[in-house]
Formats: sequence, structure tokens, C-alpha cells
Amino acid sequence: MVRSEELGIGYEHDEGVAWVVEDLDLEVEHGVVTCLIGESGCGKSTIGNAISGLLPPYARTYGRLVVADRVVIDGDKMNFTGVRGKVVVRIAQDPASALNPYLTIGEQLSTAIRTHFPGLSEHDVRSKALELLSDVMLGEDVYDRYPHQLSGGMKRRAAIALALAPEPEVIVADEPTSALDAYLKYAVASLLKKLQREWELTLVFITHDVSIARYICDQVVVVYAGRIVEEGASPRCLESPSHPYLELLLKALPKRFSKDRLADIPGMPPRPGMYPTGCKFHPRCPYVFERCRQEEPPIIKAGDRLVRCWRYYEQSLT
Amino acid sequence: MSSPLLKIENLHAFYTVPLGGLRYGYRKVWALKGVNLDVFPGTTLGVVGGSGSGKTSLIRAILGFLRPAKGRILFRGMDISKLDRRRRMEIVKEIGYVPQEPSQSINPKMTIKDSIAEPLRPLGLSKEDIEKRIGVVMEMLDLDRSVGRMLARELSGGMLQRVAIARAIILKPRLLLLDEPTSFLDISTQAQILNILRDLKEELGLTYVLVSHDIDVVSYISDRIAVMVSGKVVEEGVAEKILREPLHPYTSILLNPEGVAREISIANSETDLCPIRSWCPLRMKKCSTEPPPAVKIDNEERTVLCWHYTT
Amino acid sequence: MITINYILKRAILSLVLILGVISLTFIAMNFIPGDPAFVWAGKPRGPGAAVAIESAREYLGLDLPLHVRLATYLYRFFTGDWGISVRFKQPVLSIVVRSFTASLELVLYSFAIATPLAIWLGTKAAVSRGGTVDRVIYYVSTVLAGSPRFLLAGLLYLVLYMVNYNYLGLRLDPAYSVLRGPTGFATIDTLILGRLDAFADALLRLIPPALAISTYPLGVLVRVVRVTLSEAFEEEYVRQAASLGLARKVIVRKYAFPNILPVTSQLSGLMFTYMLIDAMVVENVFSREGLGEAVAKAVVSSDYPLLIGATVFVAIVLIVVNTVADIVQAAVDPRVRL
Amino acid sequence: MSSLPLRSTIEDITSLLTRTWRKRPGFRVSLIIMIVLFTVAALGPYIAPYPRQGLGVEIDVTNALLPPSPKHILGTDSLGRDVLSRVLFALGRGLYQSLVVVAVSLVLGIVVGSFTALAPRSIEAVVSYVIELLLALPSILLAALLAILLGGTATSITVALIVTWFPWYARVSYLQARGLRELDFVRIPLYYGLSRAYVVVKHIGPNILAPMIVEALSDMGSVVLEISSITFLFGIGIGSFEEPDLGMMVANGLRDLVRAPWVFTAPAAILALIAIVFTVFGEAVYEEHHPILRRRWWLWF
Repeated sequence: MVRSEELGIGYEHDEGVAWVVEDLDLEVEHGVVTCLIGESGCGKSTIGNAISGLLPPYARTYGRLVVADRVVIDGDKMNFTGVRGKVVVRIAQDPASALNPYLTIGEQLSTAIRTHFPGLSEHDVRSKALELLSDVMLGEDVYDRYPHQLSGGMKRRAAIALALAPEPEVIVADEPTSALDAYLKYAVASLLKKLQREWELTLVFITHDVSIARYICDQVVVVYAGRIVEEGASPRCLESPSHPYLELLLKALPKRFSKDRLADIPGMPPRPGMYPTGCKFHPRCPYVFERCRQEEPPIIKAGDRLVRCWRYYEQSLT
Repeated sequence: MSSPLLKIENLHAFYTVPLGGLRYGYRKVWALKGVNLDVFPGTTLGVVGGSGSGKTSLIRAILGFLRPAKGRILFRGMDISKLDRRRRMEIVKEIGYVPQEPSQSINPKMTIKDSIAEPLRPLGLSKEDIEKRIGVVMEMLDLDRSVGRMLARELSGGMLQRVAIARAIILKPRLLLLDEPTSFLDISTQAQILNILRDLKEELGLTYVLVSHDIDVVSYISDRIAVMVSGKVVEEGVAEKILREPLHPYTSILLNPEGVAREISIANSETDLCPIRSWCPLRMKKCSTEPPPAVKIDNEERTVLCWHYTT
Repeated sequence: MITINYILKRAILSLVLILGVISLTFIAMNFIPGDPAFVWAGKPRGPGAAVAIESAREYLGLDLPLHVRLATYLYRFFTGDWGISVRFKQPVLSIVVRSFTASLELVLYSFAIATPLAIWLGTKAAVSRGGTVDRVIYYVSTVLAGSPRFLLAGLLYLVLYMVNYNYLGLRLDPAYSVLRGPTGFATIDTLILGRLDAFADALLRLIPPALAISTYPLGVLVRVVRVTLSEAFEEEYVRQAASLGLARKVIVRKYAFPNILPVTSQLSGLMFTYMLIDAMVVENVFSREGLGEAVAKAVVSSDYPLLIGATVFVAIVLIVVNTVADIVQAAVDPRVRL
Repeated sequence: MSSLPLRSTIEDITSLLTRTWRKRPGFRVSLIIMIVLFTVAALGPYIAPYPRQGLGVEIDVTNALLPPSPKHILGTDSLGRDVLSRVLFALGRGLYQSLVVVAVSLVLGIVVGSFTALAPRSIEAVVSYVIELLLALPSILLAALLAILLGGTATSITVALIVTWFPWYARVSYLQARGLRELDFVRIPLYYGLSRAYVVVKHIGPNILAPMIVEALSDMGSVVLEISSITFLFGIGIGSFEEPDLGMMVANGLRDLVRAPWVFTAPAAILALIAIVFTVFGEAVYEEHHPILRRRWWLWF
């Protein structure tokens, strides 16, 4: 459904281009929930924006990105007409800011519906909008309300309904659960999961929260410094990590019944445009050896997953 | 057992917010509705709760940013909410504060060194003394000396949070109030800060009140845990016991949120009734008529605010 | 619907401000350095001076106790007795009202010319930001907002004079001077009286100075519309709309455009002050009667009562205008609607 | 140690200016013209061909309203004074006056605004009220009143403008400081018992100074226009005048607009140049300071 080939994305600034994402080979199958996991600044939002066609005009690209058999990024050219909305929609992090404060929920829904289903009568548009609202468990009264008249939870659901209005095939959810209380996180995630099953959607779920990822995803993609460092077809990757980064990341999470010292990952993630040579993780890696400093490892098949680490290189040759 | 370093008795506090819309006037929003807590020297009390539970207000009330409407805040037996300015300055030295958002707690236009040294200013120490004490705390927090000359905007969130901790401990306080110290940080930086906090506590014999929405973060360094909902402490006790066997239904949800996976409502009303009475699995008739009592169990070790445990 | 409460609150606040302005002028009148009576009388010299000062002293009641003076002042203020102009020998209030109405007419027409044009140009610029169209609109509007109005007015006057444009000076042809309507606006009064010929005359005399004044709101509004729309385009909900695949036209019109309403209405209130100053200047270039003419004459003859009256009157108008602008600003935003 | 806040503000402003210089041709042009204008204004009294006429102490009625000629490059006015000399003298005064108005209003506004935000509630309410009150006063009428009371026109205009401009800066910096006072880096020093004055100087001031300076830079053009409008009106009323002032010269030239347009045009053009250059300059800085406008950006959807 979504396939990228050596995709690179960077942002132009005064002195040149800061490449945020490099050599990205991502493949997302139809009807699958894929989690992009990574810390802030690793480029996961950039990937999400690229897939949903929301890259700003000062973004530079190379490689190819294919969404639903349409080549949307080819070299430095982007073409999202007919893809944005129709095929892929993004759900923003903060639902309150994603709803237009000047329009009622109903107006926003019907504007989107009218755009994508131009033949519908006004009556059909309305009933379609009401249907969407009931899909996200909102009452009909919400149709005539302004966003500020809704509670936080209702806004979140209205924003999800709005994203479903064009009946897309792919939904990119960019940190939809951050800054929420624990049980609300799962409420949002389970609603998304439910809709994904019912509508047979392909869901790209971007998060930094490992436990939510474990809860919702089918496929795990761990991103570090704009690269995929580990990719697995099931949430099990998060229980038995292969890449040192993921391993340390999981060890750095406080665990409920253990008072063992948390893993200190030394240093900080590198900033875009200032990535080190060789393996991007080598300055912070406890297993670093000479080759890591010199050469960037390719993505290697190791067991049930793909890992970008030299430690698995020998193993893969045999 | 020794006497508590900090004792909070029946604390009530409110904010005034504009009535909203275009109506004129203000209304009271009760942030704290009768909080009782004891913090013993050398221990860590973890306060956990969702947004709007009043956990940050609790910290602000102790700091004096929020004036208590009722109740007492006793520090070493003195009610610090009623002290005059001069006496208060004495107490202030013993209570440090690490705020939530590092980018808002350190002035971006000031050098790191000046920021750290700020609490020392009213003391009138000599320049060498100040330099020495800055050096000591910076070393404790693994801050390079060169950082001292930098400005806040040149540092990452994790570094800034270290600076905030350095500032909080430079007066050698006995009590440290930590308001969500890691909620703006990445996982790896969060681990660094939590480790530092744990080390500092041992080194300096500090007492912590740690507020967080993340029960796993709280459990990592807490001896006791208090769970807050809607301005009340609904459960308080030894950390281990609460984690293994939560009694209050809200605590169970905090510990096992994926088990619920639906939106639940917290009544933030002005009434003293139980805030989760609308969906609570243990609810009784009494819950919607009378406010829940504080029930002591486990040899007075644990308090639960729930009718279910009255028998 | 915005609540009556809010309007009431704003009304009370502006009333308090108006009382403040009045008290301020009372202080200015009674505690000025030197002899207040001498200043009030217009710093007279010559034989009549002693009489004039004496009558001023009597009017100000300088020998009375302070509270009596304040009470008298407030009483006179609310009954419309604002003193007698030194220069015009007429009641201050009637002069102020008459000349202010003339200036206000100019200001309103300039607004009417500038606002639609500015919104159109500003939107054009914002939509093509970074492009040539935007750059041209941006620089032209910056230069327009930055040019002194008397220069523009002077050049316009010169050009019109050269082409023998017959509608320069005055607000109405002297032939129509008998026409007096209830509003004081020449263009409205003539319409009320059903004199279309006089209306045309008034309009043709009004448009050149109004054009000169309108360059200011035009320049400012174009830039504000451009900036506000550009900011709106960065809003998350505009991105969301784009992500939904909505057409650009729909996004601009439905999603971004409502953002400019509150800002524009509030700014119109603020610009009013400067437009009034511009009107006073431009009037003089076209030698129309108005507040500018009155003030220019008042300064020369030290017409203290007239200036005090004019200051209070204009301050009250500004307070009212800004209050109304605030209320409108609130009313067009659904977030504060109830 | 104490000079640091100021230093960081100066750094901010200079980096902002150099960035604007690099990116905006309008800014480059206006800055160069501004430098030329200021140089001419500084040298004006020395290079003026008829300094005594420029100052206004000498008139020459026999040579009234002469058109431009090699002897009088910009012609003469109704009192026979050399217009060029008058303009050269007036330029310096005008620039100086507007700089004083902006600088004094800015400093006064920041001080009043930032202290008000930290003051007790009652004082805060009173000062905010006074600021609103001053904002309602029409500058031009205030200047006229002061002109009667104080006599000297230049001073009364400066005072009137400061009285009406500084409340703007006070209000803006009050709003900014009110936003800052909720932040922990302001609360914490207060908690530790440091004085309000310290907090204003160390925490509030440095954080609002740079945006306020940008605000003031973009207001320079308006101040020039407002001053000239007021002096213009005064000039209309006054029959003859000595002081060299561009606004008054324009007013004076207006009487002979048709007969001798040069008397009107020369000072008006100079004023227009100053005001436009200031406006373009300020706007460029403002746009470059503005996080969204700064971006090289165009519609992408």
C-alpha cells in the first residue's frame, strides 16, 4: 500500500539542505497497522508528512514513494493531487487544533464529503456525515456544534470522523495519543484499531510510546536518525529487541516491579544535518567496533526481522 | 515511626477562572478538595493522577503559588502557608522545586551559571563561595563547566532539566518537589534524569514529592504512592502494595489502562461525592448520595477513599 | 449571539474611561501653570483683556471651593455647556460637532473605499506569497501606508486643478448652502432632501480627499490581511483540510478567511485615530471645513475652550469606536459566542 | 555578569538586522537611504548655502517665490528664504524629534508595562486603566493644547507624542510580561525572595526587549508621519514662522501650491522619503522577526 525506495527527505535552510530522512525503504501492506517508533527529532513525523502529502514546500526529496500504486514522490518531484484525502489522510496530534473553530462539525464533515463525493444530494451528504459521527460514537447533536462546545474526548473523536470522511485507504496518525492520560491513550488507540478493522484501512501509527505500540500494531518500524534501524512483522520485536538502540530504549523504560537501574543511553540523538558517519548510533552504542565507525551497515535480515547493525552481518552471510 | 517532614491536612484550594464565553465575572474551580498526606524524611512520595487531578496544584500550594482556602501545610511542624515573609525565607531554603517544562523554567536570556546561582543571591555570599557551590552542584549533575557560560536556548531539554535540578539543590534543601520532571523528555533522557534523581537522594539524603501522570515513573523511585483524582487522594500507601494490589477502582485503571480501552468520565464537579461514581464497578447506592470516607486498612498503612471498603 | 452582559461590561468600562477623560480635562483646566483664567480667555492682550479675563474667571469659578467647581463642571458638561470658543464666539459643542461630522464623513468614505479593495488585494498577496504579485502588492501597500497624506492630497489637488476639476474646496457648492439636513453629513442630507444634483456635487467634492485618506487604511489592511491569512495557512486545521484533499479555493475561503474578520474589525477601530488625523490634514489641503480647520485656527488664537472641548469629544468618540470594534471582534468569533 | 541580558538583546537585534540585510533588497535600499539622510541631516547646517535663512532668522521678501535656479536650487518660499537651506535645517530636527519620541516612549513603555505586570493587583488595575485612558487621547489635539500651555511647538509636540505613544508600548510589554509572569523562571526567583525589580531587570526585560525594539522600529514611519501631520496643521494656522520644520514648510507651501509648487513639493517629498524609508525598513525587520513570515514559503496545497 505504501512503499518507499531509497527515499530521502530534507529541509532547505539558509546554508543548504538538512537531510532528516535518508535511504528509507519502507513497505506497508494493505490493511495493516504499522507503528513508527522513535524519539523526538528522529524523523518519524517527516515520514508521516511525506506519506500524507503534507511536506512543506521547502522540503527536498530523492528516491521514490509509492502510495496505492501512485508514484507520489519521484526524485525531487512531488505530486499528491488525487491522493491527498482520496487515498491518504493524516490525523494530527492535537484534535482541538485540527478542527476549524469557525465552522460547525457538520459543516466541516460535509465540506469534505462534498469534495470527494460531488454527486451526492444535500440530504445524502448530511446522512453520511451523521453516519460518520455514529461510527466514532458521537450523537447527532454534535453535527450542529462548534468545536469549542465539545469536550476533549469528543473533539478527538470528531477529528477522527473528519479524517474518515473522504473514505481514504491509508490513515497516518501522528502521535495521536501523546499528552493524554494513560486510559485515554488506550481509548483512542482502540477506537482507531476498531475503525481500521471495520473499514479495512491501512494505518500508519507514529508514536514514541512503546506500550501503545505494543497494544495496537501489527508491524513495528523503529526509526533512529532518519533511518529504519529495526523492522519486524509483529509486536514481538518489542519484547526481544535486536538492534542495540531498541534494546537500550526498552531498558531505559521504568518497569513497574523492578527497581533495577535504568539503562543510561549516553549522549543525545544527533540533530538532522549533523548525523555522524558510519552507523548513526555508534557514538552511543555499547557494542561499537571499528567497522561501525567507518561504514553504515545495510539493513540485514536477522531471523524474523530486519536490522541495521553490523553485529548481524556475519550471521546473515551463513 | 519518625514524625513527618511535610504534613498536609485537609488542604483545600481553588483557582479563579473567567466565567468563559463573554459572561462577566469569575468562578472558583476547586483544585484541591481536602488532601491529607504525610511525607517522612528520607522517603519519596509519588503522587500520580490524570490531568486535572490537582497534583500540580498540590505542589503549587506547598510552594505558596496557590493560596490554601482551608487546611494546613505543615513543614517540620510549622504551618508554612501562614508565615510572614521573613520566616518564610528561612523555610524556602529547605524546599527546592523542579518544574515541569525545562524550557519555561530557565530564562533563555541568562547564562546557565546565573540561573543556577539565583537562589543564592538573597544570601549575600562572597563571589568565591558562590563559585564554589555552583561548581559542586554542577559536578553532582554531570554538567560540564563550559555549560555554565552557555545560554538556555543552546541546551537540550535533558540538559536544562539537570540545570533546573542543580538550581533546586544549591541551597541544600531537605525536601525536593518534583513536578512531572520528565514528562517533556524522551525515553532515554528520562532514564538519565530518573537515575540522577535516585543517586542524589542517596547522596544528599533528600526527601522527594514526585508528581507524575506515569505510574511507572513514579514506581521507579517512590516509597509510597498517592493516587489523586479530581482534587482528592483516593488511595495512599506503600508503593509495592499499591502496585501489586490496587484497592481503589481508579488505581486499577491507572495500573491496567489497556483493560479499559474506552473513555471514562471523571466528575470534576463541585460536590464531594466520589468522582468515578458514574462507571465504577464497585459502586453502591451510597456513592451518589454521600461523599466516600477515608478507610484505613493494612494496619493503618494504607488509606482508600471508597465506600466499598467500609465493612 | 453575544451576551448582553459582555456588551454591558464593555459599555461600563468605556463610561469609566470617558469619566476619566473628563476629569483629566478638569485637572488640565484648573491646575495649569500660570493663570487659568488668562489661558481660558485665549491669552488676550490689549484693551479688552481685563474684561475677558474677568469673565473667564467667573465662568471657571476660580474663587469657589474645588468640589463645587468639579460639580459645576460635570453639570455643564452633561448639559452641553462646554464654554464659548474664543476664536469663533460660538458655543464650543456646536462647533466641535459640526466640524467633527464633516471630518467623520471623509473618514467613513475612505473606509468604504479601502476595506473591500484591501481584503481583495491582501488575499491575492497571501495566496501568491513569495511570488511577484505578492511582492508588488506588498511594496505598493507599504509605500502607500508610509506616504504622507498631504503629499498625496497635494499632488491630487494639483492634478485636478490642472484638468480644471470644478469640485475642489468646500463641502458643497455655495449655491446649495441653504440645504441643511438632520445628520450633518452632506451626502446623506442631500439625499434625504431628495436633491440628487446636490448629492452629486457633495460626492464629487468628497471623493478626491477621501481617496487621499484611504491610502492609509488600504496599506495597513492589505498588510494585515496578508499576514493574518499567512498565519492562518499555518494553522493545524488548514493543514488538516489540505490533508483531506479539499480544493485550495475552499480552504482559502472557508478555512482561512474567517480569521481575518476579528483582526480587521479591531484594527479598524485603532486606525480610526490616525485616519481622523489624516482627515484633518487633507481637509486643509482641499480647504474643506472640518475638525482640521477648526484646530488649526484654534491653535493660533489660543482657543483653549475649543481645544479642550474637541479633545474630550474626540477621546469619547475614540473610546466608543474601539469599544464597538472590540464587541464586533468578539461577535464574529464563534469561540466566544454563547 | 550584569551586562549579559543587554548583550544578548544586542546580539539578537544585530543578527536579525544582518539576516534581513542578506535576504531583503527593500531593507538594503531603505537602510542606505537612511544612512544618507542621517548624514545629510548631520552635515545640513554646514552645507546649507544660506544658513541664516535656513534657521529662519533672515528673510528676503524681494526674492519671494523664485522658481528653482542655480542660485536657489530648490527655489525660495513666500518670505524669500532658500528652500534647500530650510530643508537641510529641518531634516535634522525632524529626524532627531522622531528618534526621541520613539526611544523615550519605548523605554518608558517597557518600564511601566513590565513593572505593572508584577505589581499587586490593585496597582495593576489602576495603571492599566491609566494606560487605556492615555490611549484614548488624540495626539494631535493634545499637542495643540500643550502648544497653548507651553508655547514652544517642538517641545509640546514631542511631549504630546510621547504621552500618546508610550501607552502603546506599555500595553504591549504589559501583555508580554503578563505572559512571562506565569512561567517558572519568573516565579522561582520570586519564590526564593528576590525582589520584583530584580525579576523585571533580569527576567522580564531581556525577554521582551528584542520584540519591543522590532515593534518600535516598525513604528518609526508612523511617528514621522504623525509629527509632520501635527506641525502641518499648526503651520496652516500660523501665518509666518521661523523654526525650520518640514510639516510647517509643507503647510506654508500649500498656500502657493498652484503658483509655486516647489515650495510645497520639496519638503513634502523629503518627508515622504523619510516616512517611506522608515516604513519599508521597519516592515522588513518585522517580517524577518515574524516566525511564519520569515519562512520562504508559498501555498503548497
